[in-house]
Amino acid sequence: MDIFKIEKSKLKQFLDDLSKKYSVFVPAKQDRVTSFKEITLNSQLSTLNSYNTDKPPKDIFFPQTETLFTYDENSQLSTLNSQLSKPIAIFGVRPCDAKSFTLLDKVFDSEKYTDTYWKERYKDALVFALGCNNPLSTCFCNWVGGGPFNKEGADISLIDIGEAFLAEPCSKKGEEVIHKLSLQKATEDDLKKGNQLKNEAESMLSKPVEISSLKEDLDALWNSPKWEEIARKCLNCAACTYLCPTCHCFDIQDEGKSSKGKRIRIWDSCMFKLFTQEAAGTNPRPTGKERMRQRIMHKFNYLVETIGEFGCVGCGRCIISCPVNLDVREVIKEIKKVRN
Amino acid sequence: MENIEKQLRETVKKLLKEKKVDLVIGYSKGTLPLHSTPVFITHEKDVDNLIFDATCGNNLAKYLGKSRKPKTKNRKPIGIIVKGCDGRSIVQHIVENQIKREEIIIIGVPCDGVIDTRKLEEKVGRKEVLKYQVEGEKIIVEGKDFKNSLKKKEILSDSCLMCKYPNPPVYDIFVGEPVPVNENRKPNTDNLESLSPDKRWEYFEKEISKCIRCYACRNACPLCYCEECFVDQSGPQWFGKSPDLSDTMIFHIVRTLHTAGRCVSCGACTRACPTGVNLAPLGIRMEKEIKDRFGYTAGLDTEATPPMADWNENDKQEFIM
Amino acid sequence: MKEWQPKILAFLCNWCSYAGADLAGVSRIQYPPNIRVIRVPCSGRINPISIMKCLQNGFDGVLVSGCHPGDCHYITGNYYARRKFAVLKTLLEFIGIEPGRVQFSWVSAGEGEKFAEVIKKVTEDVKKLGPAKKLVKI
Amino acid sequence: MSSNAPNKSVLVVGAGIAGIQASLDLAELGADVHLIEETPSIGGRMPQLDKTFPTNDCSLCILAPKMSECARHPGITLHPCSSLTSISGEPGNFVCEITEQAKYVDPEKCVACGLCEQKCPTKVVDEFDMHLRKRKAIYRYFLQSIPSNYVIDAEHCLYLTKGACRLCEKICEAHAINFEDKDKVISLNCGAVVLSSGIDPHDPIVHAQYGYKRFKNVVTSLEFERMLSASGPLMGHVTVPSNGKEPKRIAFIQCVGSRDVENKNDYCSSVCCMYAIKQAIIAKEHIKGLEPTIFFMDIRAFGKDFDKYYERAESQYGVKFVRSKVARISESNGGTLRLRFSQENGKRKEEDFDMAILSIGLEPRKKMEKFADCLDIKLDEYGFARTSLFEPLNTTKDGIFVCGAMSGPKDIPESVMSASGAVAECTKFLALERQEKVSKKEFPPEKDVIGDRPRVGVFICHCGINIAGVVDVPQAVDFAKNLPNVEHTEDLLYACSQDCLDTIKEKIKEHNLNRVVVASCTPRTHEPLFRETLREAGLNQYLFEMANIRDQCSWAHMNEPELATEKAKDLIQMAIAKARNLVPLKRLPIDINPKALVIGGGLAGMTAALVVARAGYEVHLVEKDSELGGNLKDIYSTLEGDDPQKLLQETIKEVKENNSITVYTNAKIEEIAGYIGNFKTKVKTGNKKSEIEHGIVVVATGAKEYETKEYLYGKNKRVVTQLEFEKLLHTEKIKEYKPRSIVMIQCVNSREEERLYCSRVCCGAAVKNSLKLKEIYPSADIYVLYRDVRTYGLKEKYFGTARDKGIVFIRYDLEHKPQVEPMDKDNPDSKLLIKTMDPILDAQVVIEADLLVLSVSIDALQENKELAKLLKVPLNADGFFLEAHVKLRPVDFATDGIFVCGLAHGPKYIEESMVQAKAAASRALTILSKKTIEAEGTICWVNPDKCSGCGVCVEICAYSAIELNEEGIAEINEALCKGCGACTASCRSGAIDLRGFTDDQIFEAVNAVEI
Repeated sequence: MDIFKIEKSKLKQFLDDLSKKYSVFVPAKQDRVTSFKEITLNSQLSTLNSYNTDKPPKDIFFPQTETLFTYDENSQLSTLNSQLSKPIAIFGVRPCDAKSFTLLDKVFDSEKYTDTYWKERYKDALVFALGCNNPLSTCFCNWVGGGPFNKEGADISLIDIGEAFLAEPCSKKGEEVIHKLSLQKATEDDLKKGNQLKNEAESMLSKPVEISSLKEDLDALWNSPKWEEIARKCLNCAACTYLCPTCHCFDIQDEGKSSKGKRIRIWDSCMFKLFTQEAAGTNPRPTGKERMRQRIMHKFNYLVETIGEFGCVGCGRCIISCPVNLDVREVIKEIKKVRN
Repeated sequence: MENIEKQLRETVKKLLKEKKVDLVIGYSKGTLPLHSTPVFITHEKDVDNLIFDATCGNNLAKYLGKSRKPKTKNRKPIGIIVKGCDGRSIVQHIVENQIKREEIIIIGVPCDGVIDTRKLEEKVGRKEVLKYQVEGEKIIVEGKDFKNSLKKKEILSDSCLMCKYPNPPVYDIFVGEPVPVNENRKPNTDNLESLSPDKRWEYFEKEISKCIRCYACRNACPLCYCEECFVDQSGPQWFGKSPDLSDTMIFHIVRTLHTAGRCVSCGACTRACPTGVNLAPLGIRMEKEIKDRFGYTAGLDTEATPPMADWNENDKQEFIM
Repeated sequence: MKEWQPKILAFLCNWCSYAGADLAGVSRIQYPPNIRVIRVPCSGRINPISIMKCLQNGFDGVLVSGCHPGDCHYITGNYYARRKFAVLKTLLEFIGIEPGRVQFSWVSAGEGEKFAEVIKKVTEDVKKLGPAKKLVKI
Repeated sequence: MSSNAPNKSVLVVGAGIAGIQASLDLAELGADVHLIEETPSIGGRMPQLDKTFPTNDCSLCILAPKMSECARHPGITLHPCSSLTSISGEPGNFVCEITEQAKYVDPEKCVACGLCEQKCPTKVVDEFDMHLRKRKAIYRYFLQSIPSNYVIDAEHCLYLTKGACRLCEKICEAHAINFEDKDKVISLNCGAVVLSSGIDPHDPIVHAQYGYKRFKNVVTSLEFERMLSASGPLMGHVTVPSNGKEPKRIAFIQCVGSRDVENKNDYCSSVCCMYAIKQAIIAKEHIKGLEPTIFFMDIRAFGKDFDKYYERAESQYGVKFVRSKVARISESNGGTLRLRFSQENGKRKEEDFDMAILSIGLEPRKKMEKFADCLDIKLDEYGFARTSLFEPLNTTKDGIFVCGAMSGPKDIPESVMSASGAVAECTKFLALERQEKVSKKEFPPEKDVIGDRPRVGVFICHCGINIAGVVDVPQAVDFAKNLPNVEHTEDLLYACSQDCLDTIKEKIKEHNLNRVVVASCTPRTHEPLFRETLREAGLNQYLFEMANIRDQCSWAHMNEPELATEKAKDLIQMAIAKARNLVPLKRLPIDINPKALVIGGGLAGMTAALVVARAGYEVHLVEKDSELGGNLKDIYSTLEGDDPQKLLQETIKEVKENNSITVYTNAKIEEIAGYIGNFKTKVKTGNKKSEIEHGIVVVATGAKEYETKEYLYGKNKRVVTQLEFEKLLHTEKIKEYKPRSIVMIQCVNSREEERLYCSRVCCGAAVKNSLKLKEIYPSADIYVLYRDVRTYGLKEKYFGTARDKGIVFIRYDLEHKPQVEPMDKDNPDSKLLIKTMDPILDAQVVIEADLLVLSVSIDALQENKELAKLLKVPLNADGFFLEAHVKLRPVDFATDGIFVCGLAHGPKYIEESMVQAKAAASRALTILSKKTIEAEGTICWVNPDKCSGCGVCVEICAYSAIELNEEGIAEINEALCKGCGACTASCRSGAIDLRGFTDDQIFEAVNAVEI
C-alpha cells in the first residue's frame, strides 16, 4: 500500500479542502481544555503537536446530550432529522481513541441492536489517526493490545515526522479517499524516520502488566472484600467515565412541560448512586464498592464476554482526571496480586 | 517538610501502637508527579507511606461524612491528618452532626498552601511533568525535555493565597510548627466584582460551559454529604442533568447556596475539576458575604449555630423593597 | 405592535402579602397584570431552588413577598427567608444576573396600596430590563 | 312536648347575619338550634347589599360561606317561611309555637331547575330586588338563597287565587309541586330564645319634599344598592331610571327618616353615612366620570377604620361632601332633579342631579308591637326591643335575648358581636356538656384516590360580573378544557352559592372527579367552604385547589380585560398543575385544655372571664395594674343615667367570688407558647413567676387617653381632658374653677393624620358631661367645638337634649382649628381665650373660658406591640388589634384560639365593650366546649432515606416540632408543626416536604406557565 505525505506547511490547505466534503474535527484548545472541535476559519492547529486531548473524541459520534425527539401542543412527535449534511472526518485522533471507535461501534451497531444516531454519524466517518511520538507516563495502550502507532480504527494513519505527516491508508475507505487527495508520496527517508519514531515511542512505554487472564481473575473476585478497599478513596464522581473514550452508558430524560418539550439521551455514569437507584427506593449498587466493581467489571470482564475485547484502550485519561489519583493500573495490579 | 513527614509517621505509628486508633486517614505519594492520594492506614507497617507536602490537596474531611465515615472496630476514634481547611471542614461536620468530636483524633499539620496543577500547566505549558522537587519557596519541575524553577506561590491554589487559617483551629495533636497567620488575607473577589454584571456573566458563562456534569467538584467537597443532592432528585426533578448551560449554571449556583455559610474555601472543588472550571470565586464570594452580613466564619467553632439556620432581627435588609 | 408584557412570578405568604394582594383587589387598587401568584404559607417556605426554577422557566422576574420583620405568622419564618434571600441575591448579582430580576418585599395584610406599589415597581424594573435571557432554558 | 329535663334546644328568630351567627355559635357549643325565618331564605339584609364598608368586601361573598355553613351544620335546623307565634313556659323550658307557611313546593324534591318559573304566567314585583324587577308567583327568593328550593307565593298564584292554572305542576319533572300543602304549626321545647328579626327600612314616602315615588329618579339607598349589585336587576350597571342612561351627577341625601324629630325618629341610624360613602365609591368605580355628592349634617364615621374610608372617598375618589340638609327636590324637564338646599352659612343654593338617593334610616319592624305582645317583651320609645344599658342583650323577659338591629341600629360587625354575645347569655339556660366528638357532621366515606390517574374538575366562577365583567370566562373555560387531566370544565354564576356547590358535588360524581379546581375569589375566605363540599361528595378535602381570579385579577386589572384574561388563564393553569399533584391528607386531632387566659382586668376582660367561668371553665385573669377595673374606674356616669361605678363594683365582686377565676394583678405576660387548645403562658407577678396552661386566649388589654400636648394642656391648669373633667364633675373640685363659661374641644388628636380614626365616645362624653354641668350650674355657658357630632344610634336624642338646654355647638375645620391663649400671658393658669371660626356666622368668635375641656383621642397601648408579637397576631396601622375579618369575624384573630374585645380592638362605649367581651367569650366557649378539635392537614414530613441529619431543620423550627432521633434522622411532631415550611425550604437534601405546598406542587405550578 502506498504511503503519502502531508506537508505541514500545506496542512491548513489540506484541511480546508477536506472540509469541503467533510465536517472536519481537529484537536483544539479552549479555555485550558483540549478536545475535538469542528474546524473553523480561526482554528489553531498547534494542539496537534501536543499530547492527546483532555476530552475524548467520543462525543463527536455519541454526544453528551442527544435529542431523540421533540413535541409540542400543536403537532405530533417529531424525531429530529439525524441525516448529516456532510460526513465527519476526524484529523489527529490518537490511536487509542481511534480504537475506541471500533469498540463503541460494536456496542452501538451490532447484529442485535443498531443505534441509528451513532450509525448515522460513524458509518461514513473518516478517521485520521496520529501516532504518538511521545506517549505519556499515564499511557498504557500496550497493556490492552494497543500501541502508540496502532492503526485499529483508523482509515488513514498519520505519523508526525517533523515537517510533514506520513499518511498511510489503512482501510478501504481510507484507500479510496487518499487517492483523491492529490498527495505526494512519502520517500524512503520519510518512512525510515517514521519507523524510528515508532520504535522510540514504543520503548518509552512502561512494560505492560500481563492481563490476558484478567477476565477470569475478575470472575473469581466478584465477592472479594478487596473491592471495598479499592473503592475507599473513590469519590464516585464521573470524571473517569465521562472522560473515558469507551464508556457509553446513558440515561433517557424528558425535559419540558405538557405543552412542549423533548426527550433526550445524556451520558450517565455507573459511578453515580442514582445510576441504579430504583423507584421504590432500593439500590442494587448501594455503595461505592459495588459501583467501582461495576466499572472495572464492565471494562475488563463483561465487555470481553459481549464484544470479545476489553473496554479500555489505555489512554490514561481516567488516571489524569481522577481527583484522588485512583489509578486504574494500580487497581489491575491489586487484582492480579490478590489472585496470585 | 521532610521533618514534618518524619514526625507525622512517628505520631501515627505511636497512635496505632498504643491502640488509640485503628485507622488513620492521610496522604501517600500518588502515581503521578505532583499528585498525592488519600490513604487509609491500619497497620504500622504502612505508616511510612504517609507524606505531607504541597501536593496534598484533597480535603480528607470528605471521608468523615455520615454515610462515608468508615466503621471502625470497637468504636475507636478515627485518626485523621488535617490541614487548616480540612480542620475547618471537620468543625463544620461536628456542627452539622456528621461526626462527634470524640469519634476522631485530629492530627493537625501546618499548611502553607497546596498546588493547583492547572496553574502549573499555565507556567510550563502543555507538557508532562515527570519529576518535582521542593526547595524552600521554590519548586523545580522536570519533564522529558525541560526543567523549570518556579516560585511556589505562583502555582498554589487561589484559595490558599487567601487562606487565613493555615493551621487547623481544632486538633488533638499538632505536628510541626504552626504556619504564621497572615491576618491581611481575606476572601477577595474584587477582580471579578470590578467588572460589569454582563462581563461577570460572560466570565461565568465561559467557565461553566466547560462543565461536563461529572460532579467531581461536589463529590470532592467535604460538605456535599447529602444523601441525595438536589440535582439528583426526582420528585420533582428541579433541573435537567445535561450540560445545558442553564441547568449547569443553576447546579453550580444552588450548590454554592447550599454550601454558603459552611464552605471554608478549601478549593478542593476547583482542584478536582477535570475540565478546569474555576469554581473558587463562588465560594469565596459567599464566604465574604456571610462574614460581612452575619459576622460568621465557617469552621472555627464547634458550638456555633450555622448562619443559615440562624437569624437576627437586625440583619441588614437593604435589598428588600 | 403590542407592548411586550413580562411575566413575573410572585410567591406570596398567605398571612400578609397574599392578604395584602387580596386587599388591593378588594379596594380596587389597580396594578399591572404581569404577576402570576403562588400562595405559600410563609416566605420561609420559599426555597431558592424554586426561584431558580422560575428563572429557568423564563419568568422575566421573580418576587417573593412576606410579612414585615416581626409580623411573621410563624414567628421567625421571614427572618430565615431574609437570610436566604440576602445570600441568593448577592450570588445572583455576582454571577451577573440583573438586580431587578429577583426582588423581595414585605407587604402586610393591611397594605393593599403598598402591594400595588410593589407590583408596579417590580413590573417597571423588569420592563426596563427586557425579556430574561440569562439562565433561561431554551 | 314539655318536660323539665335539661334542655339543649334553642330558638333563634330571624336569619339575618345576627341570627346566622348566633345559630352557628350555639350549634358549635353543642346546642340544638332551630333557626326560623319569615322569608324563604336565610341571609337577611346582607344578600341585598352589594358591598360592605370600609373594606368594600362583596357582601354576598363574605356571607355566602356562613349561609352554607349554617345550612350544613348538623346542629342547626332551618325553618324558612316561618314565624314565631307564641311563647309559654319558663326560661330553660319554653314552649314555642311556630307557624310554617305552606310553600306548595316540596323542598326535598325541588332541584331548583327553574322550569316552573319560566312557565308561571303571573308576574309579581320582587321585594328582594326592592321592586325593581318582577318575579313570578313561583320563585326563588334570590339566586343564592338557602335553602335553594322554589316556593309559591299564594297571594298571587293563579291557581291558589282563582283556581286554575297548575302549569308549574305540569312542567315539574321532580314532582315537587304540592298544592295540598298547608300551613303548619310546630311546637318546640327550647331552653332559651334569641331574637334577631332585624329592622325595616324607613319608608320615605312621608317626606313629600323629596318626591319619592313621584319622581322616577329619586330612589332609596336600598334600591340603589340593588342597582349597584352585580346580581341585581341592572347587573351592576347603574342607569338613570327615567332615561336608561348612565348618570353623571348623583346626590345622596342623608338622614332620611333619621335624626328626624318631626317623624319621631330622633335617633341616628348609625349606618347611613358609611353606606352612602360606600355607594358613592362603588358607583364611581362603576361609572367613569361620575360625580357623587353627599348632602349630610354630620358624617358619622365612628367605627374602626371608617374615617380613613371617608378620607379616601374625598381625596382619592373625589366624592363631594356638602354639609346641608336638602330642603326639597323638584323635577325639571327630562327628569333632571333640582335640589334646593341651604349652605352652612345660610345661603341658599340649587343644583341639578340625574339621580337622588335617599339614605333611608333603620326602623323597628312594622309588626314589632304585635310580636312583642305575643312574646311578652317590652319595646322602647321607638319600638325597638327594650334593653338596659348594661344588659344590652337581655329583653325584659328572662331567657329571651336580642341581638342585631332589633334593639337599635347596628352595623354588621356590631350585629355579629351582639349575636355571639347573646349566645353567651343563652348558655346559662341551656344544658350543654363538653363535646366528645370532633365533628358532629357525618360525611360519606372518603373515596380512595391514591394511585388513580388525576381527573380534574375545573369550575370557573363569574361572581356575577365581578369576574365575568373583566375576565373572559368562556375563553378561560375553553382554555381549561383542553389541559391535561381535565375531565370537566364549567362556569358558575356564584360558585359559593348553595346551588353551585350542589352542582360541583354532582359533577364530582358524574365525572368521577378526584381533584377539583375552583377559579373564583380568594382561598383565604372560601377554601373551607369548597373543601367541605368535597367532603360531602366523598372526596378528601385536600384534593382541592383555588385560583384567585377575582381579588387578585379581575378586581385589580379592571381596565385591562385582555391581560386580565391571560393572567386568569395562567392562574387557572397553575392551579390545575398543582391540583394534579394533590394528595389526600389527614387531620390530627388536638386535645383542648378547657382553661382560658384573659389578658386585661378591665370591664371587657372581667366580663369575658365571667362568661367563661359561668359556663364552668377555669379562667386565669391577668391584669397589669394592682387592681381590677381598667378605664372604667374613671367613668362616673353615662348618658343614659346608669351608674358605671356600681357596675364596676358588682363585676369586681363577682370576679373575686367566682372560684373558677384566678386573678393575677401587677402581672406581666412574659412568654406565650403553644397553640389552640394547648397554650403555655409564663406570667410574672412581682417576683413570682407562674406558668399557666390553657386552651384559649382573650385579649382585653384596653387602651388609654392620649397624652396630648395640644391647646396648652399641661401648661395651664384650666385645660383638662374630658376624663379629668368627668372626675371634677363628680367631686367637689369643680367648684374651684367657678365654671361660668366652659369650652370643649372635640377630636383632639383624633381624626388627624397621625390618628386618622374617630375615638367614638368623645361626642357622647361631651354631651354627657355638658348636661351634668348644666345640672350643677344651670346658668353656665357651654360651648362644644366639634368637627362632626357623632352621637350615633339611640344616643342622638341626648344631643337634642343638650341643644335644648342651650349648650352651643360650634363646628370647626381641621384647617381652622380653634386657637387657645391665656387671657393673662403672665399668669400661666389664667382664664383662657378661645378663638374659632363659626361657619354659620361665617365669622370668628372669641370665647372667654374658665375651663377648657379637651376630648382627647383614645390611644392604643404601646404594650400591644409586645403582646401582639408574643401572640403572633396583627395590629392595625393605629396600633389596635386587628381582627380576622372586620365584618364577620370581629372578635376572632386569624390565629385560632385567640380572641379580642374591648378597647384593645378599638374605641367604644361601656356597653359595646361588654357586648364584645361576651362575644369573645362565647367564641372562646365554642372551642373550650370541645374535648378535641382537628389540626390542619398541611404539615411537614421527613423522608428518612434522604435525611443526612445535619440538624438545620431542628434549629429553624420555631415550634420545636423537629428533633433528631437516635439514628440522627429528623422527626416531626405533627401536633406541634404549624406547616410554615421553613424547614422544607432549608433542607438541602430535600428530605422534608410540606404537605399541601409540596416541592412538586410548586414546581408544577411554576412550570405550568408558558412564557
